[in-house]
Amino acid sequence: ECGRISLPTPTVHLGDPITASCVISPNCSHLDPESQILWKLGTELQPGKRQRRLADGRQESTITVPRLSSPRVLLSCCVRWGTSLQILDQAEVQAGYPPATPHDLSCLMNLTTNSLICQWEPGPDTHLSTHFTLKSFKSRGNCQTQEDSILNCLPNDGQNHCSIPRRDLLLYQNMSIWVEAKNALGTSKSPQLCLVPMDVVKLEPPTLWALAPSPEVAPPQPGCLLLRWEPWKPSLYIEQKCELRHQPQLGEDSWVLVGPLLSQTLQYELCGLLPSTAYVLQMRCTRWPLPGQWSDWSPSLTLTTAQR
Amino acid sequence: ECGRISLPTPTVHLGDPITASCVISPNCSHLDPESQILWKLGTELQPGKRQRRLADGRQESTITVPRLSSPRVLLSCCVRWGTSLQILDQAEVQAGYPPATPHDLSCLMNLTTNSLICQWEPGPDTHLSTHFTLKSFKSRGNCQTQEDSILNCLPNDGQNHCSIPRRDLLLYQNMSIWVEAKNALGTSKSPQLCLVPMDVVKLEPPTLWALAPSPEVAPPQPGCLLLRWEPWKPSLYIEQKCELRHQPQLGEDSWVLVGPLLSQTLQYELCGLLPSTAYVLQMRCTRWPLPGQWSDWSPSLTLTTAQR
Amino acid sequence: PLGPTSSLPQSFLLKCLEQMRKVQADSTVLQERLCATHKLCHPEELVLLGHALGIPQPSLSGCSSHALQLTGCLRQLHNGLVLYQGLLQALTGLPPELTPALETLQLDIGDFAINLWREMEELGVAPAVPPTQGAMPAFTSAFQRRAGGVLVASNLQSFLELAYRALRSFAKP
Repeated sequence: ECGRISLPTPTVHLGDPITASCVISPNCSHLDPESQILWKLGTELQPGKRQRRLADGRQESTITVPRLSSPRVLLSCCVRWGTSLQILDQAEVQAGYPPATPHDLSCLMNLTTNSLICQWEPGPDTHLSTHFTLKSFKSRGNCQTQEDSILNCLPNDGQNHCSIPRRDLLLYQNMSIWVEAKNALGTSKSPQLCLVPMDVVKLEPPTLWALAPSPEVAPPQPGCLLLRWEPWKPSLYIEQKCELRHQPQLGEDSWVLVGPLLSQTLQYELCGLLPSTAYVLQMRCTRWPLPGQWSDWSPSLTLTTAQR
Repeated sequence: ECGRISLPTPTVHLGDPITASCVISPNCSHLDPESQILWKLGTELQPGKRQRRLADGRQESTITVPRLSSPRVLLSCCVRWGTSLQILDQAEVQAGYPPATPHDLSCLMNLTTNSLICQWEPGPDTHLSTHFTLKSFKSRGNCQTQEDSILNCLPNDGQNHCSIPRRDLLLYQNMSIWVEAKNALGTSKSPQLCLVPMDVVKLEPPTLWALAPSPEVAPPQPGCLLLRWEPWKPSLYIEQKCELRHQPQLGEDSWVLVGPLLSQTLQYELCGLLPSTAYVLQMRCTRWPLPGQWSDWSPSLTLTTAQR
Repeated sequence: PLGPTSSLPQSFLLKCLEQMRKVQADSTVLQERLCATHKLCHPEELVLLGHALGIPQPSLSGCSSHALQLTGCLRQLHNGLVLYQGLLQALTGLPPELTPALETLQLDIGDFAINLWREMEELGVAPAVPPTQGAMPAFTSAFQRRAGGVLVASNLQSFLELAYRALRSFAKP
């Protein structure tokens, strides 16, 4: 072993100083044991090192880099050898920040994937490899008492969302959820959410249809439209309310909201519209009267009202 | 246990007969031990069964289905119970064919995935779950002697190709490769290929460019085009020859082939074309003089010849 | 304990009814799969086998319209759910194409039993000792598991149908 760098820690706060030492050993073949040790930071030779001979005859050089200003720095311990500069050892120093507190944690129960999907804001870049873990436990009452072991949900690298599978959930009981961020400089925890999975269920939008006039169905009045809709099939067991919004296809009119509406209607006449005008219609539903999240708006249905 | 069907084999040749027996046990609660056993094939009651009492008092019924004409049949052993027909046991009989010999086995060495990709024709549908395995061993000379253990490459379900990864290959040595097909009615083997992976290397096409006139490059003669091309970067270490083909953009003329050409040319004048005419050009290359497979034709380059 | 004509907290009742509909939907899916893949579409063809296998059917006498009694009905409903958890557990080993449907049903029934028990505790009507599943039938062949699946799913539907009607009547007037 010709040279060995030692660092107090391979990771420091960005902007903090770091002191390193390098010891060169006398029994390194071809090396003049009295050589002067030189330091390179990246590719730049560094001033300001102190060299001394240790009791056992080895040479030790110590250097303090006042301010680490880039997240990745290579420190090299070198000696002159003839006309060339020889690298004997190299160490990577990482500089960054401890993880900020993850915030804006929110969760939705997805009935398609049958999982509770939570997402959060990670906070500013720490320049260090930072791992996020979504943690949770089931609880009675308002999440003060922990009922069972803490569950860890590991997001894929670089992603700020995680899905807790159905088998780890009690859909109608409280659970406490938070995010933990961890890197070499520390750990931080988001505020805890206390929620019941089914109370944050987000449904898929209902399906809207035009109701073709038929013997049983009289044609719509002027300025009216005939519609029907059905909730998203996998949510049939959930009592819901829905909202309809419409606006003329042309022009700048804003949406007009109609609701609350039943989640299923075989025939609905929407009136108060301009005659022989094309309207764009959308609908969304939410679990009700039990709590839930509004679905996205359904794809648009474009219908034209009857003439006067 | 009220009733138990036994079959000589759960899988038979399509078109063959099958004989099954069902034994009903006297200690089946609520069941009259003298009941007449009835058979259903799918949902159809079947005639032609023989029933006898066994020495131990159990009733046994045997039925022979003359010809199984569909690949999957449900046989039910039933008894009358009051006014209803009760199912006591059910067995699924599969009918199909032993695997045909896989044919048209061919392999290409892919330098992008760094694997030997082999594909084959599986032969007619056997109606049975049939598993294909690509087998190979490294060999000296012409694959008569096996050098090391047989390697199994398992294709994804339903796929008729498999990739042997780089770490299992000696790129410049012979290997013997064949496909084995196996289902409940038998096994079959394709003819063996004996090949050297690099001798079936298939390169990616070269890249064709127009050569813009510049101080160093005189503008092309009428009826000529100025081109340059470069081989696919990962194949730079491979000696290659290339071919160019061209045809007028409009009209029905067939391709005109120009070759062999070097795999890399900084400036090439293609003449003998119609003046002020748009031509479509494509190029492909192959390892040469060592054996290899032609690359696909490159994407088209469209250039217009100079006026007279 | 609650009187015979007491009513249930609205929020609990709504969640209870929703869960019942969810379990019924799950069990319909299992029945449809058994019918599609194994042509076992009629539970009435398997009654004899059901008797022979000894598939128990829990009582809901406390929930019947002419003897409606809230505490008794809730306890019987919970006992029934625990029993069906056991029956579904005994069906483990059904073919892979049925596993997702069976697992969803097992999870949802498990959830429902826990919620009901906790609510009964809060209402002060939970028995001192939680019920146990008792002896379960042994399904010794692939066919018996499939037939058992049809019978258990069908019995569960009727069980929940009766319980659903009873609970609706406990809603606040």
